[in-house]
Amino acid sequence: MTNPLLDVKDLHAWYGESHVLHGVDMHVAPGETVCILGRNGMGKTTTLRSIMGILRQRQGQILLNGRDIMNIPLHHTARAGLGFVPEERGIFASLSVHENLMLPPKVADGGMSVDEIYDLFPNLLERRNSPGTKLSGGEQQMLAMARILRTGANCLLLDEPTEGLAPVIIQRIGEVLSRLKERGMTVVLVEQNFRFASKIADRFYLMNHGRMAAEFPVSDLPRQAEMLQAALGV
Amino acid sequence: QVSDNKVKIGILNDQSGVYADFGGKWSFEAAKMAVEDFGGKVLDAPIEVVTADHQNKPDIASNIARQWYDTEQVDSIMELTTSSVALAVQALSKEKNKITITTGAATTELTGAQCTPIGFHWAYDTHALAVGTGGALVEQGGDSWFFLTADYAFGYSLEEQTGNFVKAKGGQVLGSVRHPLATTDYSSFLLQAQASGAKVIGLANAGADTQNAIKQATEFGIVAGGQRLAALLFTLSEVNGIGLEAAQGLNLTESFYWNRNAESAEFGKRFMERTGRMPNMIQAGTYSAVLSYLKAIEAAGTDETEAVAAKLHELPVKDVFAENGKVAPNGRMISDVYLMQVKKPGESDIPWDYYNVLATIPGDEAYLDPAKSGCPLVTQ
Amino acid sequence: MANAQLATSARPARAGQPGAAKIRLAFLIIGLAALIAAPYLFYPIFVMKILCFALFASAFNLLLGYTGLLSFGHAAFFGGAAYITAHACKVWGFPPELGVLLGVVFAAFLGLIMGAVAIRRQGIYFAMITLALSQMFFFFCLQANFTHGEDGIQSVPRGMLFGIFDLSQTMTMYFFVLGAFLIGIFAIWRIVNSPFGMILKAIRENENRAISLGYSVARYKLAAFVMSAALAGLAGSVKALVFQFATLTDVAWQMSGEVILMTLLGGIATLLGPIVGAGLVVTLQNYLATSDFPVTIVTGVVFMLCVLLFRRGLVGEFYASRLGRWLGFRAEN
Amino acid sequence: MTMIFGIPLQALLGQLLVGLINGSFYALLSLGLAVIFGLLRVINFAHGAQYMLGAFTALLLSTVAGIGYWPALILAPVLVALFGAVIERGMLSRLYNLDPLYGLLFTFGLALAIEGTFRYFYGASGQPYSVPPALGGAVNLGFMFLPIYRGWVVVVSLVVCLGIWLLIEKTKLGAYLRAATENPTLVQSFGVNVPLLLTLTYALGAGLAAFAGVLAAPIYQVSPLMGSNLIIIVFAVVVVGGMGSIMGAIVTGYLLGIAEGLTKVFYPEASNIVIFVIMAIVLVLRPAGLFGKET
Amino acid sequence: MAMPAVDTQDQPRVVLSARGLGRDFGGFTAVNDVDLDVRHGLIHALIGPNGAGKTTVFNLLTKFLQPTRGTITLLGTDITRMRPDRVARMGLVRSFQISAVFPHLTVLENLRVALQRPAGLAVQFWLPLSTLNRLNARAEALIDDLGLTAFRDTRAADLSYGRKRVLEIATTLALDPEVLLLDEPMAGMGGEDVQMVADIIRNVARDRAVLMVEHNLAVVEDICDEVTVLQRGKIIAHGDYATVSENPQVRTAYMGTEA
Ligand SMILES: Nc1ncnc2c1ncn2[C@@H]1O[C@H](COP(=O)(O)OP(=O)(O)OP(=O)(O)O)[C@@H](O)[C@H]1O
Ligand SMILES: Nc1ncnc2c1ncn2[C@@H]1O[C@H](COP(=O)(O)OP(=O)(O)OP(=O)(O)O)[C@@H](O)[C@H]1O
Ligand SMILES: [Mg+2]
Ligand SMILES: [Mg+2]
Repeated sequence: MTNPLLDVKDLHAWYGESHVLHGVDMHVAPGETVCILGRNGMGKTTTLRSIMGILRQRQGQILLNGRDIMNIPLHHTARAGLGFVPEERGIFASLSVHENLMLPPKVADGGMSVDEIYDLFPNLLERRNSPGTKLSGGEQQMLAMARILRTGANCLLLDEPTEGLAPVIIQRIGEVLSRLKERGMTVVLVEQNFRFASKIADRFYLMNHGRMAAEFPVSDLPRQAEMLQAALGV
Repeated sequence: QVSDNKVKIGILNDQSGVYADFGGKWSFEAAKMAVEDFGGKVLDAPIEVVTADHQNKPDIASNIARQWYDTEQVDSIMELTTSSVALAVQALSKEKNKITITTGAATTELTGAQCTPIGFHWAYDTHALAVGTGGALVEQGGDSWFFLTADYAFGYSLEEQTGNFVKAKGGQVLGSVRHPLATTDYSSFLLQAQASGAKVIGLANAGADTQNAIKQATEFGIVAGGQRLAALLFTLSEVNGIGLEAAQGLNLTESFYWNRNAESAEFGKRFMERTGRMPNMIQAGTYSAVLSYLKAIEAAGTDETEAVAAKLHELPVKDVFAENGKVAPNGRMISDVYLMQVKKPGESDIPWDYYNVLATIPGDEAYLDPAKSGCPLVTQ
Repeated sequence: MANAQLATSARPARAGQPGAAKIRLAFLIIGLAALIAAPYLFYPIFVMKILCFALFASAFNLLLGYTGLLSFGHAAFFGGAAYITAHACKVWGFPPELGVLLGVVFAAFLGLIMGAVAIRRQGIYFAMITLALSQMFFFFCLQANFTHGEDGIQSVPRGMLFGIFDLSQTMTMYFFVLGAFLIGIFAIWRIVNSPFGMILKAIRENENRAISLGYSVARYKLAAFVMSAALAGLAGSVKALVFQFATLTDVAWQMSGEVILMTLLGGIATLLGPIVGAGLVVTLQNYLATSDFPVTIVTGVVFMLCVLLFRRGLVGEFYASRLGRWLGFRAEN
Repeated sequence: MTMIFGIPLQALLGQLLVGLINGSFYALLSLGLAVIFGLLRVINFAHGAQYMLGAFTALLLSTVAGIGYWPALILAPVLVALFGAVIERGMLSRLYNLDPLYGLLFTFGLALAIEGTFRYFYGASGQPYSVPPALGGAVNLGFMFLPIYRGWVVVVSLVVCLGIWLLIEKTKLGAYLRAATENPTLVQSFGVNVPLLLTLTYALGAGLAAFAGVLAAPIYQVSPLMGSNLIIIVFAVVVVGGMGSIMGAIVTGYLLGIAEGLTKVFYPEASNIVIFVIMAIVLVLRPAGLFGKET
Repeated sequence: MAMPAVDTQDQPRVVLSARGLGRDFGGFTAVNDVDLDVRHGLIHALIGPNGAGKTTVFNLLTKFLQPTRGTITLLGTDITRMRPDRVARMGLVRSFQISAVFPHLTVLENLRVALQRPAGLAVQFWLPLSTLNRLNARAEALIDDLGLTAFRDTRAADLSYGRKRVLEIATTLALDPEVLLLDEPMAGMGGEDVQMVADIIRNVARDRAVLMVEHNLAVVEDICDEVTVLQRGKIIAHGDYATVSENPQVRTAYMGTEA
């Protein structure tokens, strides 16, 4: 196995006094798309937030390209190449759609150009001057993704990017993710939409009560079907 | 003959708020000077002065006064800046049968409708200021007036009383404009005053309001343009605050000026050594009040309230503050007041030498005739 | 305004440890006993003042802590009621109970008017409208004749309560104040822990959701505002009788600020917090009056430290502490 | 002479100009307040104290170090901004993820402490600061006698207001700031150094207040309490303009200055509450303020 | 498969209907000329691409937004100008797309708040809180039905996203509304929960009307009797799922090639 791009060891995290992550271990190779599955409340979102450093009540080790990013300030995490799209999208109401899109500073070359983005999400072009939060739920999700794609981050943490999206859009996002993968983008995906995930992920983690309960590559999917059925009800 | 073998005087005033420069912690020094000048003891009992900052809140003042009387054997409270505090504490003291001598508040109510047999009012009041500035200035040629009045009872009464004296002396009031309390910018009002063409612009307000109005009057060239400015309640400390540059030519009335004669100058110097500033009428008034109170105890041979109050009413007041003062039946201490004019920067070479005394108004003219004061104690 | 983040206490166990209820009952009894003993141990007028401000702060807390509305104009109710009571008792010769009643009714009425204007706005806007309205009321009081401007209404007679009890006796007055205080606090406790209080809490948490469940949010808020105003008025009326005067200090915006400080210092959304906070602020002011420390500096620094170090307020911190949780206390947020 | 509502036109013009001058101060002060509130969600009660600090710093610079008006105009705001930065870094920054109420209370305490300290050392009645010689004197405009210094105040405050507005609305920096208001963590997770941004913002706001203070020093008595009466009015200005709206704060500052000026002519008793009356009416009709965005 | 729950001869009565409904935001028309009938006992799906105006239609129907054009009738009453809380009291209750719960109340308390009003226990500021215990049985029944039993005393804020949605549906059901408007009830839910919620919706729809927005087409196909498709604020198709999903316009605008 190549050196992992992202290597998480024994990650614990807390919300106030409630202990939510109980030693998460996971690793992601460069260019790989990894999907975290799990039922509601198992800690998927928490894992992403802890890796990104948004949740700072955490312990353990997180290496990005071999560099420890556990104790660096939050704004350095992004500059190290991580891009995060939160579950609740985080569109800024006081900024127009276009300003939202332009907001994150470029952290590296290789991000998408604005034209490419509007090409990909024509809805956004049409609404580019309206305030960010006046977009519909789905449009906001597109904007949140698009915003990060512009920055050149080479490892994306996506929290349920398909939630609330129309099937056509999901399909389009799937295509986008495949295209990004061809360009060598690394993706950590949290998904409930198993059908979607199974099309783009290389490897899966199954999360259970704050730990990774299982890990298998996409080729193993058929064999794991029963286990997943039991764990997720899909 | 002295209860609990000690005479204790409380100086209760504003030491941190807007009126802190009127008397403030410096009044406490003035009171201590009076005690020392008296000899530190009365009827062989030691004299103690305590002080508190009422923060301009009547309930705090009233609480402290009660505590002083009930648990700390304070015999008398003095100064009492601002009228709500003075009235509240005077009423309370009546109930507790203790003497108060107000030097810090201006309202004539204290010796009017709300007078008490054991409450005294020293130093000044709105009536005296009105007579001093209004009446005397007309005689000096300022016979047409325009008022800038703070929009509350204090301002109205100053304006009304002053206006009456102006008219009584044959002057006329051309108009007035009422500005809200705590206005910072007076340019609008000053333009109106300027446009009125009045010879004198009377400032019927107090504290920072007056200071800012004076400062801006200079800026808009009011004094330079030939109009006179008269502040109806303004003291030496505040003149010092705005500086002669802005204050020059201002007319005002005080009942004390340190550089009026040798005796007052000597007192001023001693005060200056202790506090770094010259006394104004309130601080000197507090000195006089303490001294008179001690003299009354001595004369009465006891510190028992009725006896002391009787002596206070009876004895003439003669000290550095009042040359020929006397206490009227309503509790008003009557002594001369002076119309001043602030010097030009060049005219003053000694520090704090700010005034020319333009006129001396005899006490009986300055203060309201006790019989007309509305005080029930007099009319009966 | 007081949203989720205020008083972010960790959620304690529902009832605390076994026996905790007994301990809390014991606390309550000790507290009552202390209140009865207080005037014999401390200066009675001083204790009365604390009680008045404690009631005022608690009334304010009913709005801020339990309805989530920050009013920056509560001085209008407190001081307004004080003026009405003082005027009724002094000029019209009302007996104290009627004077107080009139004050409370007036405060409630004023609350209704101010509330009707302000209630549809939220957060900082609500605070600012209440501030604006109370400033107007302040200027009205400054200029109205019956308030006697900056002199205030002085020498208000305390009178005979129900024609029987002579309130000029300090101890009788004390128990009258204590009675008013306990009634007020009980009313607040009852309101907070009632079906109505539950709806208030829900509205504070998520207004749109409450609307979609069929609650006419504005009316509930207005009702809470009027209740809070009336109780603040009760405090003001009683205070007017205690000190026998009513002055501008009580209607000035600084008073509205002070009551916020008291509430925050003690702990928002705790029943005890405002009481403790009021006691502390009043004591501090009183102590500093005769000390050498400049009052404002000390007050300022104390408040800065409190915000930085005991954010939940003293009582809130205690509730959130291990001991507090063991006892089963819970901050209402 | 032309009369309008019984007032000569000339006098009215004068009053309008005076209103505009006061409006300049409101605009400068509310601008700083709006910047701080808009970006930090802190209701900066210490704004009045920082204004006073600006004036006092200028005064002390001249009495202690002999530094005159012109250098002080730059130096004093910078010093106060530094002080603001220290306060923000050390204390205020711990309060951001709490209810805005705590920021308000903290700055309220800060204001008390600062004002108390100055009152303790310099007394309540304050000290004079004179108009710089270059700007002394006055010009006769025909309808009024305009002190040159006041003219300067209008010009300089317009320039500063416009500059700050451009900085915040038209640059990337402004977008960061606005976004950081809504969700600082997320913006930081994009790689923006939000803590630094916030410190600078607070410093900027404090510096603006101090700048207004220096401008005011020659006009008003420099006293420890000079800011405390102003602050409530400035709050009202910001609210009427729409909390967080920079342009709103500036325009409303001038508008209310003029409205107040006119009230001083037609119904002077009401000039202190006119701003509150306007505020109440505006908020009832347009809850988000004149320039605020409805949320 | 959509169940032909009703024979078309004798359609169940219309409880909520909109005619010519429209709403503009500034110059932008979010909803245009929408006619909609929601019938008792049926589940009606409103689907369409993102930004089509579904949530806006919900907001219009529940009066959170005022329509620019058109009329709305609920149970025979014209509610076009009514306030939202009135409408809710008449029996039209909605859930929100972004989950809306009372975060610092426990699950049980959340439900009791919903139950209080119908039970007439909302304005009693003089009664003790324990009065509300009489609502517990009903609340707990709902909690059990929706699988939240283990979280009865957990604060809503501490629930995971999916469970918050479940809780929100539970509160909505607690009002026993005549018409239920659900905005993406399954969004963010795991497969198992989706099934559970689908079952619940099917169950409750027996004696009331349901209008729901949902992107999960499997669910729509499974439980919805009628489907209306919205695009750019306009209705482009209407019918049962089978009919609608054959419509080429719907396929290109919404479903994509694979659905
Ligand atoms: N802010 C918070 N405070 C306290 N507890 C929280 C908070 N956020 C989440 N939790 C708890 O942490 C656990 C993990 O939550 P998380 O959001 O990571 O789950 P998830 O796997 O992403 O679920 P979902 O699929 O519903 O989004 C849950 O039990 C949840 O109740
Ligand atoms: N308050 C508003 N102001 C301006 N535009 C708005 C407003 N609310 C919604 N819109 C616009 O109206 C359109 C319809 O939005 P709506 O939220 O109804 O879509 P939706 O169909 O619910 O989409 P989704 O499935 O993504 O939630 C969108 O383009 C949105 O940007
Ligand atoms: Mg999640
Ligand atoms: Mg929607």
